Amino acid sequence: MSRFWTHASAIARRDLTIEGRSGEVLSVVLPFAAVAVFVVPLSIDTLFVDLRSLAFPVYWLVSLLFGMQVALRQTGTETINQRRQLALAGVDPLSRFVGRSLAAAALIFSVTLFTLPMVILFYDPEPKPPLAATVVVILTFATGLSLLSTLAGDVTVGLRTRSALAPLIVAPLAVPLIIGGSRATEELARGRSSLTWIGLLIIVDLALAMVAVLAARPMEEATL
Amino acid sequence: MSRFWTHASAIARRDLTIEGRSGEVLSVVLPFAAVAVFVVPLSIDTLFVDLRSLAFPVYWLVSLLFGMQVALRQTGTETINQRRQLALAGVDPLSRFVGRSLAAAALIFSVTLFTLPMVILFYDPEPKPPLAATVVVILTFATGLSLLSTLAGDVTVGLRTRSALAPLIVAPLAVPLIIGGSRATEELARGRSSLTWIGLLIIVDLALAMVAVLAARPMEEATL
Amino acid sequence: MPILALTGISVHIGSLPILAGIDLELAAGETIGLAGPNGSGKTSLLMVMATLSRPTSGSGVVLGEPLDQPSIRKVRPQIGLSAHDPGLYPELTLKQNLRLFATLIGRSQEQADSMLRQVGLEAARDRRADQSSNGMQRRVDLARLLLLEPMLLLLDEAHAGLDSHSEMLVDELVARNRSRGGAGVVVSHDHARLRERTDRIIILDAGRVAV
Amino acid sequence: MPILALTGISVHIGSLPILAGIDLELAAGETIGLAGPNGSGKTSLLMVMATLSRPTSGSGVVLGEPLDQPSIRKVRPQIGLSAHDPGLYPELTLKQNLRLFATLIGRSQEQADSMLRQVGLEAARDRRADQSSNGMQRRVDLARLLLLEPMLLLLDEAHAGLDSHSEMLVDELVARNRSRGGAGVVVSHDHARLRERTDRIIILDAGRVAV
Amino acid sequence: MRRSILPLLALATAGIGFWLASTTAPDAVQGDYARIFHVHVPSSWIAFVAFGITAFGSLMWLWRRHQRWDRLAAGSAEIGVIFTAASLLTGALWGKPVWGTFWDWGDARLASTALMFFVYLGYLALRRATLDPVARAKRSAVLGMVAVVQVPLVYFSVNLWRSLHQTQTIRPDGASMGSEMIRAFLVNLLAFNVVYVALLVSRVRLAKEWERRDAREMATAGAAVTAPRLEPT
Ligand code: HEM
Ligand SMILES: Nc1ncnc2c1ncn2[C@@H]1O[C@H](COP(=O)(O)OP(=O)(O)OP(=O)(O)O)[C@@H](O)[C@H]1O
Ligand SMILES: Nc1ncnc2c1ncn2[C@@H]1O[C@H](COP(=O)(O)OP(=O)(O)OP(=O)(O)O)[C@@H](O)[C@H]1O
Ligand SMILES: [Mg+2]
Ligand SMILES: [Mg+2]
Repeated sequence: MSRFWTHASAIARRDLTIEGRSGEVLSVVLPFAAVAVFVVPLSIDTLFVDLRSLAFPVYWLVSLLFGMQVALRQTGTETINQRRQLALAGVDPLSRFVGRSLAAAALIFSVTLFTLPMVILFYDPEPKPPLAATVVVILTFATGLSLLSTLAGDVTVGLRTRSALAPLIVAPLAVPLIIGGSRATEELARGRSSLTWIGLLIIVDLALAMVAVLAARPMEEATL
Repeated sequence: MSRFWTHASAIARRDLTIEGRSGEVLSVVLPFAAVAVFVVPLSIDTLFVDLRSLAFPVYWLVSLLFGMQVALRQTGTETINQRRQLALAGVDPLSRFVGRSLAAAALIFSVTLFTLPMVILFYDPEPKPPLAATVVVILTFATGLSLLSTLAGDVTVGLRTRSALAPLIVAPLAVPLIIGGSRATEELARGRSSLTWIGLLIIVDLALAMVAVLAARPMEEATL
Repeated sequence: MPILALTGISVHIGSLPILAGIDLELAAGETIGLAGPNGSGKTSLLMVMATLSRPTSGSGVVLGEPLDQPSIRKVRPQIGLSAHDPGLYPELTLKQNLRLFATLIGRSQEQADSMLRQVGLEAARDRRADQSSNGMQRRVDLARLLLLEPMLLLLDEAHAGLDSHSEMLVDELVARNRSRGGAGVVVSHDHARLRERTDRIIILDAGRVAV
Repeated sequence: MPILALTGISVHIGSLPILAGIDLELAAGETIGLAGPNGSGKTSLLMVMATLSRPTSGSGVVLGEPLDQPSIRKVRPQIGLSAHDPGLYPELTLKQNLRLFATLIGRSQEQADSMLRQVGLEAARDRRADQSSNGMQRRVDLARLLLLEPMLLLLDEAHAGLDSHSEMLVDELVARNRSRGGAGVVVSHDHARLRERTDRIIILDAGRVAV
Repeated sequence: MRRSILPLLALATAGIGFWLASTTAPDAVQGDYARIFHVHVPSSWIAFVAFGITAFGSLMWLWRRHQRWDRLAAGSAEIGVIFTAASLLTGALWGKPVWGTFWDWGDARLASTALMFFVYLGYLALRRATLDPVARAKRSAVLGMVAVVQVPLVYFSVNLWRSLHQTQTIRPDGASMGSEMIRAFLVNLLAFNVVYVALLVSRVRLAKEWERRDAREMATAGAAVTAPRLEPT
């Protein structure tokens, strides 16, 4: 295995070990996502709005919100001193970025996957989209969101206002992901092809990956 | 002015000065709240769901979300050493709590007040509730949310998973606030009396204040 | 009556014993040195003395109040603690930090400003805490203790990071405290300095008093 | 060729000059002491030497690479830095922390474990970093540098917080570095120690070299 | 004196533009409301130009590392945000009489404009949060780059969604304009461009002056720390 991938996988393992120890995603973000799915119907007068029609919008909004929270979670945040030590250890910024994004994508994917049955259970959308295709949609969504959030997290590293600033940067830029995801599931539910929307998601993923490749090094310099 | 209020106002001033310097709420949370108001319609197919009927639910959810973010913002967070120094300076935990809640209430109130015209503009709910009464509702809501969030922030002080754990504690307790707020504006919009719901909000505020009075001291001991 | 008396103090975190059966008495006007290898429990013991960490077993009296009673809160304003991390507010300037503290302990803003001048930070007063060097932050911490004039002074490696001019601040703080009739505990790894400046030295080892 | 050569280095942060016109050369096998009052710019200068902070003006060459070129990245693995804050991962154990670092710099897990034993943390290896005392964390930081064997060793008050046994770790680190032909910079407020253990002493004052 | 030429020119063209806009004959269908056109469309145009310049400045900074490019990017973003706000505001005010609503979710252009507005608010917030100018330049250049790639994708996706759906879209498309109106519009477009350039030049100049003032020989940070001298109590 090349040095690049040794480093990337060491970084990804680091993030997942920390997550395993702190359990932030498992014991905190997941239940809160569940609460969010729950609170929505309480604030809506179900006499006037059909909950079923809100199932997927709510699903994607919750996925965006909590996916972001996962990627920017406190325990996954590097301090400036940790970053400096990584740089001095000779870790290529891109390999660091790949490692972090991989770990984030894995976590976001599990959160979004976990929320799916909850939404289906509570909102009972009819008809339901086919499972396999939905998982593909979620996967491309999680990839894009993890890339975007890792980028935003890196740009704001070391800033005290980071916890609010990073989501502000991510949210408007995540709109193509939201649109891609929600349209795709809707078309799938109606039994139509969602290739256009999955295509959109893949294009966004690729564009973000390209930015990451170009920006990783200047970004490291910016935040040492 | 008694020692209690000297301390409370010094603490509130501290929080607002830090906010003034970091500008976290003004330049970060406010625009983020605006983004949230915006992203919702993009994930919903407006052909099938009438946005107007979603105006107030969205408003209250966004208020909950960002009110929480304000109260738990990083720059308003005390580290364990800062808390220890406050305790040793002889600051009564209750006076500390009052100071922090006041500052949080001021900030939350401005966020919720700021979001209102945005929702009205973009969702165009019809008929619109009367302004004065709505502001009263928002005020009681902001008070409750600031008490609740300050409590949650104190309970989880010093834990690294705090940023995610605190919302988990707040969200279920915020349900009565959400229900009170959304029902009240709905009744107001229909030209009916919303006294029941405003009453509910006030009861929640009082209950939370009572909890704070009872819990402030034991809570401080637990988190030094 | 001693200012501080601990009998059989133990502290456990989870199942891990950090301190085991500490007995200690500190008379008015007395200053002791606390030394011992890394991880032996010096900081943990200081937290007990500062009434900030409640012992798992054993009993203690600080400034006349028993450690396990709610009334212990009353004596806290007479305890001065310099910890590893001074706990300043990063966004506030050095002046704002010290003034806030002065307000809380009932000193005037002028007293705060004068103290900031005395520790040599007059010209740097409008610099934010997070834009000040390590030693500058430590000086603000000492200024705080000089303002407070506590009866029980607890210094956790307060010399670290101070330049040769400002080390005397620590010595002066200890001397003033002694002449005021207060008690002091100085944690340090520098045995020579402790021998010179304290009345007796206590060595901790693995959570127990070794000497 | 010197290991490090700085000419006319200035660093500004915003409007504030932190360092002004620093000239400095460091030959192979040479160890210098860096002292000066609080806030004089020692830490800031060390960051420039570590290639982590880019000077506003002036030029420098570190281990043969000019500071302002992207190629400077290549020499970073040969630079060892002990900062005020060791930058461990709080949730990881001491062993996991050191092993991660070993993987990144191409050392084996066994080497990491053996080094942890050598700094006296064998029994505490499974303790999380945030449940370890200040001095224990500093020791892990030193273990990291002992593993790395850098050519340019930068120590920012590395003695602080270490007990008398582990202070010798720092001395050993400097000695090994010297015999390996590496260069070293030791920041400390303890002039006596610097005189004893370094080849020459540079005093910074208000961002300039005073001696 | 040369410094004041550009602002004077901006003032003059804006004055003429305003005069023409208020004196052309009212629109046949929309009446006086159509006059908003003369502010709305140039504002929207400048918004795009400004963000384009920000992107250009960011890329140039990453390539050349000269603070000049960062000043350009920052100045242009600030002005762009103002004009985007103007576009949103005038569009909404215009929408009420013309469409009967302030806001129409059916139009991709509206949603994209608003999102672009937020992206650049985030950009400015990031700048504000970073204190050191060089770090600020680097961070915001990277964000500027992400935005350049992502904003068109935002537009594209919103547009794709809406056009595939054939909604009740009411696209802003003007009725045929008279030549008098076209003339007034062209003058206003020119005026907005001159105003933009004038604002940008003075903003960049101001930033440069600040930096020059900062670079003036002044006491170093460390000089502010002196040896302590305790007074007897
Ligand atoms: C930067 C993005 C925008 C551009 C480039 C733009 C451009 C234009 C143009 C060229 C027109 C003249 C009509 C035409 O020839 O099509 C127009 C009309 C209009 N725009 Fe915009 N606009 C933008 C954003 C907005 C926004 C955000 C709003 C609403 C808040 C808005 C509301 C309107 C309205 C109400 C009209 C009049 C439509 C009519 O006469 O039927 N526009 N816009
Ligand atoms: N981010 C920053 N912004 C503005 N000024 C800063 C910043 N960081 C440091 N300074 C200033 O730069 C000067 C040098 O700081 P530095 O930390 O290098 O000092 P030092 O010599 O290491 O001091 P000490 O002995 O206290 O550790 C200080 O006066 C400090 O106020
Ligand atoms: N939160 C905690 N959880 C578990 N163990 C802890 C915790 N805090 C400290 N310890 C353990 O308690 C012991 C004593 O720590 P303490 O910080 O009191 O040591 P110290 O004597 O101050 O050491 P140093 O000289 O390094 O500062 C250490 O072995 C440490 O690992
Ligand atoms: Mg200690
Ligand atoms: Mg320093």
